[in-house]
Amino acid sequence: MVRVLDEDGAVVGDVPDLDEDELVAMYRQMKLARHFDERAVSLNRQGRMGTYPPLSGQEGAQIGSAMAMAADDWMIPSYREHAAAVVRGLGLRDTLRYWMGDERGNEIPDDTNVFTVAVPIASQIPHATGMAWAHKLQSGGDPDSAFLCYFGDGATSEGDFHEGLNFAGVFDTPNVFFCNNNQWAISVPRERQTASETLAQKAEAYGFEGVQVDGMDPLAVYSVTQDALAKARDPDEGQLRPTMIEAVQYRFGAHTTADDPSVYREEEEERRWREKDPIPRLESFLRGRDVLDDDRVEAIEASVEDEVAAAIDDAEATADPDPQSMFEHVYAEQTPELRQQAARFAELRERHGDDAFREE
Amino acid sequence: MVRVLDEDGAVVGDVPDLDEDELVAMYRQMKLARHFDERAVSLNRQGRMGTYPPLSGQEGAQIGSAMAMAADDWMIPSYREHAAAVVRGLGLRDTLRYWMGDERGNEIPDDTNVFTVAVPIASQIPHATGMAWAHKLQSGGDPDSAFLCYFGDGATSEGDFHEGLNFAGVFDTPNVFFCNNNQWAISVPRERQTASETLAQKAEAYGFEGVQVDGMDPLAVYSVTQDALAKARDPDEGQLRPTMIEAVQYRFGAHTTADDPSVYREEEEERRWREKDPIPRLESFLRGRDVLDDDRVEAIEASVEDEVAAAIDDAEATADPDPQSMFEHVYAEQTPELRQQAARFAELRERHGDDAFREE
Amino acid sequence: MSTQDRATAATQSLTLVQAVRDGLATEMARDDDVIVMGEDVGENGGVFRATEGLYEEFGDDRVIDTPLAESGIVGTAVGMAAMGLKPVPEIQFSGFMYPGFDQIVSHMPRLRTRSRGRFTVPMVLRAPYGGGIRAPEHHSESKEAFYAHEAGLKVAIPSTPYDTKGMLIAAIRDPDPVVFLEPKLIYRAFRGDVPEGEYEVPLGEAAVRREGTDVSVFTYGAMARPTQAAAEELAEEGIDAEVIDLRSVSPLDRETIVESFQKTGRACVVHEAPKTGGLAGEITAILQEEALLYQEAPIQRVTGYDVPYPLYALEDYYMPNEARVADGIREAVEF
Amino acid sequence: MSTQDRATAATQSLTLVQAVRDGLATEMARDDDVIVMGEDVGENGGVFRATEGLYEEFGDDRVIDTPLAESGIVGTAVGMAAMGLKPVPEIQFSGFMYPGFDQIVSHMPRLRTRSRGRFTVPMVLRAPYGGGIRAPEHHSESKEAFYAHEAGLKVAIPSTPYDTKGMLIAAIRDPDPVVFLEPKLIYRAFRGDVPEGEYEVPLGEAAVRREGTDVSVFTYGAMARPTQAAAEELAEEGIDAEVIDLRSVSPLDRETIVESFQKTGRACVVHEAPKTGGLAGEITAILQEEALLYQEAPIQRVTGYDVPYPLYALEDYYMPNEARVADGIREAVEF
Ligand SMILES: Cc1ncc(C[n+]2csc(CCOP(=O)(O)OP(=O)(O)O)c2C)c(N)n1
Ligand SMILES: Cc1ncc(C[n+]2csc(CCOP(=O)(O)OP(=O)(O)O)c2C)c(N)n1
Ligand SMILES: [Mg+2]
Ligand SMILES: [Mg+2]
Repeated sequence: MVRVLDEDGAVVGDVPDLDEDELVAMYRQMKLARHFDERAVSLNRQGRMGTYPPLSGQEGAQIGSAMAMAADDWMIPSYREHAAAVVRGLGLRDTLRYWMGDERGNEIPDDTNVFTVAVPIASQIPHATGMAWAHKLQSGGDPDSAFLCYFGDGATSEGDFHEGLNFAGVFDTPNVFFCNNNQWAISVPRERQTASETLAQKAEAYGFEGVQVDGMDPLAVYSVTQDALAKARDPDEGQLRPTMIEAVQYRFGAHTTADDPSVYREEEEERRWREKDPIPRLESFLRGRDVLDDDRVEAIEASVEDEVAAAIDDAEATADPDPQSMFEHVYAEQTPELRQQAARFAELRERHGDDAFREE
Repeated sequence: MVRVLDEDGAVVGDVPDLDEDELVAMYRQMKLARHFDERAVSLNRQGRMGTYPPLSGQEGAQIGSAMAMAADDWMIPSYREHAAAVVRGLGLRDTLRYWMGDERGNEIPDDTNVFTVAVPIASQIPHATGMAWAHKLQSGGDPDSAFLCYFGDGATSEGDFHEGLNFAGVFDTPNVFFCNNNQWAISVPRERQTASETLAQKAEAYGFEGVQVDGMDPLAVYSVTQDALAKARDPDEGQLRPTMIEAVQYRFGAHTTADDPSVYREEEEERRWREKDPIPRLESFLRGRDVLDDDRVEAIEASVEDEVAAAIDDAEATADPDPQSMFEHVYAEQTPELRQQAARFAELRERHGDDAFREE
Repeated sequence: MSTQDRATAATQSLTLVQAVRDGLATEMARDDDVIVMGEDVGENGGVFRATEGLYEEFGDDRVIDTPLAESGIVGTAVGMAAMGLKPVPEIQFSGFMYPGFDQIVSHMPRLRTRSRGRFTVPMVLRAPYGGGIRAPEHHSESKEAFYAHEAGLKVAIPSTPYDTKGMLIAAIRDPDPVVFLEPKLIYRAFRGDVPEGEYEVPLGEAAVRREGTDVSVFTYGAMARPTQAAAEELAEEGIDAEVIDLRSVSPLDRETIVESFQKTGRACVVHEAPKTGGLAGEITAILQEEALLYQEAPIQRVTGYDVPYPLYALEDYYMPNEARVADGIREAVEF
Repeated sequence: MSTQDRATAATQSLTLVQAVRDGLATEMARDDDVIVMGEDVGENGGVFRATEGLYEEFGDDRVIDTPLAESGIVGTAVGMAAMGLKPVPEIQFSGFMYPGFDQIVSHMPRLRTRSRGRFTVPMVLRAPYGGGIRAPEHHSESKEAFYAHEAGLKVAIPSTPYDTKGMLIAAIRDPDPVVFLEPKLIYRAFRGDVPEGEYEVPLGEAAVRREGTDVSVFTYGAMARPTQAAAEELAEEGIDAEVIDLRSVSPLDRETIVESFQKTGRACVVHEAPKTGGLAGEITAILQEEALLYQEAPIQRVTGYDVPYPLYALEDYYMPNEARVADGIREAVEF
């Protein structure tokens, strides 16, 4: 398992080539993600947001990998990569709106190379392969971009994982398959998900490389991901482009706000993994290098709080989506039947008033 | 790759413990399969049977593996294992009837541990896992039977292959996953099916053993399968029960009678593989041991011809299935709607006569 | 259980999801061949707690957490059923049945036919289904029409705790595969009396929830509640609606459906599934085939729209509600 | 192509499957973004030869043999389409679409909605479908109703070589995903005039194949032929049937359907798909919703039976044939 920092933030591997600003940015992104996550969970508790999948504990893997991506690379997320999405340019407000049940939160800006959230487990993996494959074909076999796809440990059991990775091997697509092995698929532990010793070794079935990395070590994740992305874009003679990365980590919280992990796992386990928390780990490293001190940390914390508060205000200030929008974007052009349904719906709202619906 | 006989039938590995009668039976079964296959293809050519999937070239893998099974073991076939089915006690007549479009050909006798033909590729693999798992549960964790499932090289690309093998690893089911790698999935060569070097290595993704065997060497197949079945029933401490066997072989003929391999592969390739033909190979070995001579071979050929001819007569003499049988075995008990449909259908036949249907 | 027994049996007051659990526990206690399997059904007791405590009660050989793979779940269950077990796999949400769709339509319902009765599939595929609980995308599907179109499957959708337990027991005992869809909007919406111990509510029989003479309203699942409410509301206006809870969407109880329509001559079908290709069309076709001469007005379809189910900010606009159902009934009556 | 052009364009006499090939070749030559992919579509030219010669003409970057994995085929095609290509994946037989069903219903039709138009899926999923060719189990499926029930998909089923090419071109140019089902029973049953070069037959428009005044007969795909034959046969008996080939089963051409019925007041719907939950029910519902006052007789459904499609010894009994269609039409007329 590749590691750069040990649990105390001491260097035990090759530190990647990141300058101070970048290292601080990495730290700040992790702090932002953690704080965002805590606030999002509490919004749910307060009934201000629907079901939300927390990411605390997984910041190292998300931020480390997302920062390793080049501007033209693409990210294909599952549903938990809010932190990675921020790095790629997606606003926190949009993430909030999405989990507030508003499709517009998923309206990714044209210049942002992020794909939509995928809820059916592993179903985004063939998409990622297809996107990378399209790009390879469009570039005449000489791709400039790599396509990084996130999924969980549980996802490796699905047929779509298998088919997506197998296509990637056969068509040698510029993909990085990034498995956030957070030890649990809801209540099912990693050991009951598959009998293979590591998840990374599953790559052998597809003829390409699998790498296991400490997912709570953002520097190690950065390095491993950067190498995999570089290989995807421009492999050495005889190398296949794709890589599967298994980032070993832990979700500190519940699977989603609808889940109660105390039913199926021991607090002791959580405590053990909290010792690997990526944030204090990078913080120690940066303090050791005199890149961070109390003042800077406090300033970062304050700015992070402001940023999240502003995003929440913004999301909550956004008007509800127009009910008629339900009939839009079904087809490029509405079918006659759909036009009729939309018109009847408009009449119905007219007749009863929107409150008749919202009361339910 | 495990091998017992080389291409000339000379011994290059450990000959399994089979007595003369068993060895001759193995030889005869292969001759029977080859002859049956040739006759079946010609029945199709003559319009006396529908699409049929030939097996010539694959006798070694089928007979070798099926003979390794114990009486209580189960066989879960794809659609090409007519030869293995014969070893397990299924009549040639039934196989013919099935490919003549008669469901009754699939009515496997109660005392025959063979599952029905599976047409959707790889879909039988989860069934095999489930059957083995059920038996393990029913036996209180101490199974007496092993469950051998056949599938092709192409099948390894399907999600069901992945899910079925992964469940087998997790629940440690008494399965042998037997891949008849005949180099082609219709027109797609093995190398384009997956980038992994061997198919056997795919087992690593599921935490259990994968073995590659010369599938045109019936003795090697017998040995490897016997070991795998024994392990499935009664593994050593720390061993997982399942095994994936990749039997490397070649289909000499077309994918089915509807296929024309000359469109997509070179005759030269076929010629090369014909040198590995399992039948002369075993024959040389047996002649070398003085178990076979010209007389015995001729006698076997004659008896095989008689047996196949009788099965064809029998199949063709069987009356067509009753059209009303279409409505039977849909449910244990017909629903009212189905009863009504069946009654209307009977009226319709009455009114128009069956010829009005058969003419179409 | 005879009527006699039922009258004397102790009853509990359960929610619909508790009735699921009670039905499972009852059959598991009675029949060792019944096993429960699926994602998070074990220690976690299911994400809706439908299997709560079963793991502790029956052990991990009979209440089995599986890997995250729906085709694997259904496919292995088919194999288990062929070997004589009675698996009751849970798919976590009906929107995740699709990865297992090939096993659901190509094998579950066809093994009996294919083997001419040698191998059968006495399994029940359970899934919470339908909208209205502010869930994420794909968690609100209502695609029972897919399964009703597949011969060899039965499809049951209860709407009360009593029916839930009784139909689930009937489904488990049924020698054929049943898709059992549980309206999660009403998993905990109310309680109902549920007898302790075993009883069956037979599959294929609709229930008349309200007798009426002016119009027949056919519905099932979570829509039964707003439909009954609308009928009561309309009764005050002098419209006497008969409300029929289909309970089984395959096979449909054609007899009850047609009889009611013969009485009223008017009908409205209510479901949350999308309109085009939904079961309202099938029911309409049956009515006009069997009882056109009784028909006095177009049959109204009050259904979900032909759009992907919206994220939850708009779901209340998508789901048929009391106002829409009342409008539909009125249109049928006032034509 | 304008009417003018069409009048002067050279025509070829092609079978339906040749028209598929011609449609693909025409669009591939015009638009580099169009790519063909699937099992055996390359050197082998497809198991029905629908892609014959395309590999040689357009190379292996545009005519791609894939691994044997339907979810992988559809799923990667969705990803390719999101990146701006126009993939035309083939599923070898429609009975093998089910392993890819999750991608077909959860992603192909929903990416536009989900992304509010940022990502779209301009792909065409082709598959030979239907029975009648003495094929093995699962090779004769007719489950278009599954796809017609899924909002965001269009479903096209041609019945003539001319329509096949024109509709396929329209489908490829359509900005939305189209499921294109090709009735393989008539892949080579007859030839028809097909213009060279490009032309579109718009999706969503039915074709009146025979005008008539007594009864409207709605059908599509391979059933168009026995239906037309039955209509001609009945004409001799004095029954003047209007035959409407729907061509597009989603969206349905409601206008043409309803107009015809308003004229005749009687209808018969013919499809080979199983009856319960098939599209005949939907069409019946539309007719009585929109034109009940014109209705003079129950709408007849002449369809496949609610059984798993039988192996070929009995398939001719399963498939609606001229005699059954004629009976259905007569019943509609004589009521
Ligand atoms: C096809 C499918 N099946 C089931 C679910 C329900 N579900 C949502 S998340 C989840 C567990 C996922 O575990 P993992 O892949 O490890 O990702 P994690 O949530 O741990 O990040 C399940 C079963 C789903 N979303 N999609
Ligand atoms: C799910 C599915 N997809 C496609 C097909 C069509 N098909 C039948 S056999 C075959 C090739 C199978 O190749 P392989 O697994 O190597 O087995 P072989 O036929 O060579 O024994 C294909 C694509 C099918 N039967 N099922
Ligand atoms: Mg996980
Ligand atoms: Mg093969």
